[in-house]
Amino acid sequence: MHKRVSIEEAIEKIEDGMTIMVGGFLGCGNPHRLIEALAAKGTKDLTLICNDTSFPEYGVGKLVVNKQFKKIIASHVGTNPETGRQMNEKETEVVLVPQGTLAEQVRAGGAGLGGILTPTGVGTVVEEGKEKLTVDGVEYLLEKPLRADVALIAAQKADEYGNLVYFGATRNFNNLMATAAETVIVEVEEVVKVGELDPNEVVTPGIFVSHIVNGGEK
Amino acid sequence: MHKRVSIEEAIEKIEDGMTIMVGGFLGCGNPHRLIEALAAKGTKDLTLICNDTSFPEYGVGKLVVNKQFKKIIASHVGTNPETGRQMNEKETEVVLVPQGTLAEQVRAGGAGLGGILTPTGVGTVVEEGKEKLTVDGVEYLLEKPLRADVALIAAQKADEYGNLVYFGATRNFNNLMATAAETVIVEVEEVVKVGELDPNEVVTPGIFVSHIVNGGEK
Amino acid sequence: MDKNQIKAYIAKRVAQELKDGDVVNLGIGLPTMVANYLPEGANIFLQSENGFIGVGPVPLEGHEDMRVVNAGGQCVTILPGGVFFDSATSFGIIRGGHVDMTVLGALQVDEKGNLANWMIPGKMVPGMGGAMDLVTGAKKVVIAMEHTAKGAKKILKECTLPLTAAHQVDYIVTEMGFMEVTKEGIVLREINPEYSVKEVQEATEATLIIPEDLKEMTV
Amino acid sequence: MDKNQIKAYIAKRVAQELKDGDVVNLGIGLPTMVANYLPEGANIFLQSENGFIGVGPVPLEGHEDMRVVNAGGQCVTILPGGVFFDSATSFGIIRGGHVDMTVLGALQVDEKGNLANWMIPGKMVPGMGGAMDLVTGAKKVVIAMEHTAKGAKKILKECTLPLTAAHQVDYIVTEMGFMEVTKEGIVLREINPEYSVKEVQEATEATLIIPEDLKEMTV
Repeated sequence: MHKRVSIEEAIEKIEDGMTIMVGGFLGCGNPHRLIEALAAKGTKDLTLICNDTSFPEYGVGKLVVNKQFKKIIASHVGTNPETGRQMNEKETEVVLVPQGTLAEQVRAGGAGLGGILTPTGVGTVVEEGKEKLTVDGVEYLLEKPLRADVALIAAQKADEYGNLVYFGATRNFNNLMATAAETVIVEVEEVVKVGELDPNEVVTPGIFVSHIVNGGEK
Repeated sequence: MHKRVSIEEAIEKIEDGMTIMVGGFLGCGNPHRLIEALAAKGTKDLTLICNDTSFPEYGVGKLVVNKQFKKIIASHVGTNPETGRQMNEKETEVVLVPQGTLAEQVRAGGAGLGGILTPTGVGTVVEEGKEKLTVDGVEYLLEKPLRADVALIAAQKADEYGNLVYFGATRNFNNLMATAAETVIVEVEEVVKVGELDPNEVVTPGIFVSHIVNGGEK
Repeated sequence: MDKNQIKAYIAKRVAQELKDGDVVNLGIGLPTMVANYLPEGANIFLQSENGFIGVGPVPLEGHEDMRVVNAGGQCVTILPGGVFFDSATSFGIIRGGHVDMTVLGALQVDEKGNLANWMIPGKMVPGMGGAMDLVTGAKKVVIAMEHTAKGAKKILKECTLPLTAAHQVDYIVTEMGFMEVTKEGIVLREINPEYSVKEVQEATEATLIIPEDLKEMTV
Repeated sequence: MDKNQIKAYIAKRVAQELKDGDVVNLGIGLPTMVANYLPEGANIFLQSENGFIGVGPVPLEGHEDMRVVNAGGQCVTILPGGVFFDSATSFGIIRGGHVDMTVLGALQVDEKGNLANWMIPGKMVPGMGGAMDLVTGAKKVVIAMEHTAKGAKKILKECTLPLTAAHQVDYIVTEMGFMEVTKEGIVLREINPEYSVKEVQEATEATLIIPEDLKEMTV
């Protein structure tokens, strides 16, 4: 059971047309080197599930500029004008989802739930095309789970089993996306031996992680 | 903002007829001293939400023997024959729920969700009285959120804001129940000063905790 | 008052609503300024929806850590007793009613408590980010904004832009007054003495309810 | 074989199904014994639904910690590389298909893959605990049990007791054989050479499908 791979080996798992999840929030907690490698590989027609599209020159935003997505599911794209341009010119389909809903959809995808009921979006355009249920007198939207072929995530530290800890605000969607993809590739700043992480302090259990790439962000 | 109280002050919050959640799994992670104090107070007609009813002489099971519940919502009562007796003789209403469903119901109660869709229980008696939804061709049960008036939980360590860390397998439902009650009382082994816990390692944010009682289990 | 004075005035008035132990989420822009005027001696827990509680001041130059940013992507710090968590926990806190107050700007707000602040069709579609969850989940929703936008009214009978949430706004704080959204309509609770009631009404499309005990707004 | 030999025989055969990296949840009783026969050189991650991965052996006497117990409430240890988590995460792992195999006992199992192992109406109603989630969520569901209970058949055409889950059982391992539940019915893949096919069928209510390549069961 060897999980450590090179960035190149890791990125080979991503093929044209796949759905990928990318952890991070405005670039914070994006797996920057994996993104660089994916940009270099030039894989096309991907569907992106990510909180946002960061900035044109930072993080996952570079892949937007590089036109590698046919569809983007995100809660916010305002910091990357290129996403807006592609959306307005119908080059790329953009689906906007409330951030808390996106988090629950990814979590549901990882936890085997058929969906969750959220009050968020009731009475807004977010309702469109969705089933609305009334539970105990309150209206909710049924939001379905999201899964991906590959999740690209970032963490501070991994042990060789792929158990992960995070630093600061980088955790965001990384911890959730680790559960919701067929293949999960994590980029870390440091890999330590099995047994070096306190079992009470691990945030993402290693059983979710397929491959570990060393060489994270600072 | 002072959260530290005596056990007696804490238990005063619990009144006859209330719904309480109690963390723990077969006594592991039960808030043992709070339970002793609640047994001594003799509060009646409570509804219990707990994973199980532990053993007759250990943890939350003592409150069953003490006949303090009119209703019990749990995933397992087999280790406490007194629960079974009260159930069979219709002294106490017992609602059995799959453990993963119970965890999600409590989480949903704390996270403002109107419910979750789970495949667990489809085709079994757990279906009875519940709405069944088909999402993308798969059948799910709609399980509603659970909340309580008071949650009694246990942790290893708290800082004075109520930020919590756990040791070992004691975490179980404690971390979830902290989010799902009007009043949350935690019993800990140790209270430390604000700033002594690493913000990356806190499991339960202190904003969920109303009162801290010192003097936990070993 | 110039632009900056107006913003500070609004932020100061919002800050008066905070009390010890409150969990508060401040939106980008003007709402962020509320952090500069927190009541003394009170522990206010600032929540950042990207994943922590205990937002502290901007770090000194050279001490920035790109791993500790706020929901606007700017480097900040975390205060002692703060906690980092993931986005599901963060929005569990928000949606579950554990945020006592969220302070946001608005493009439009109306007398039904409807809010529009996330898109202008055909022009600006940045996405709702965390705003819809915040407005739906927070115990109190406070809109902090200039009363009008380049002369155009923003407090309306009915929002015309796509909503962020329906019936969720509790208070509106502007340089002209402090308003409460009630079932009967928008009540002007306090007025900035620099303005007359007539002036405030003229800058407002919704019909303001003027209570007998209308107070002077002081910051 | 005596009772203990039978249990060990079944546990050893189940253990042969495990491979490097597998995440496995073992039920109380006989299934727990599978941990004694894990394939050498393979990392097998034992999951305990009360909240951890990396279940290790029972601690030496005097070294028990009541804070580290398994789903049966017994003191165990955690192996290096193990992780503790809460019940939502634990059942996210289970329901989300991240457990490669769950091994459980049964009161009854039938040719449709239905399982009954959580209650006997009017007699024993312990509750389902985590069993329903495990059987619904795990990639492979293996029933490990003695072929009959005091002579009464347990592998049926149709379960008569309340179900734990419908259509989820993949394999049944007993002292008589290794069986696979298929759409066509229960296939006897391997037989313990101590028994004849006739004997196995006579101990089974469901009609067993006997394939041409029926193998000998070896442990």
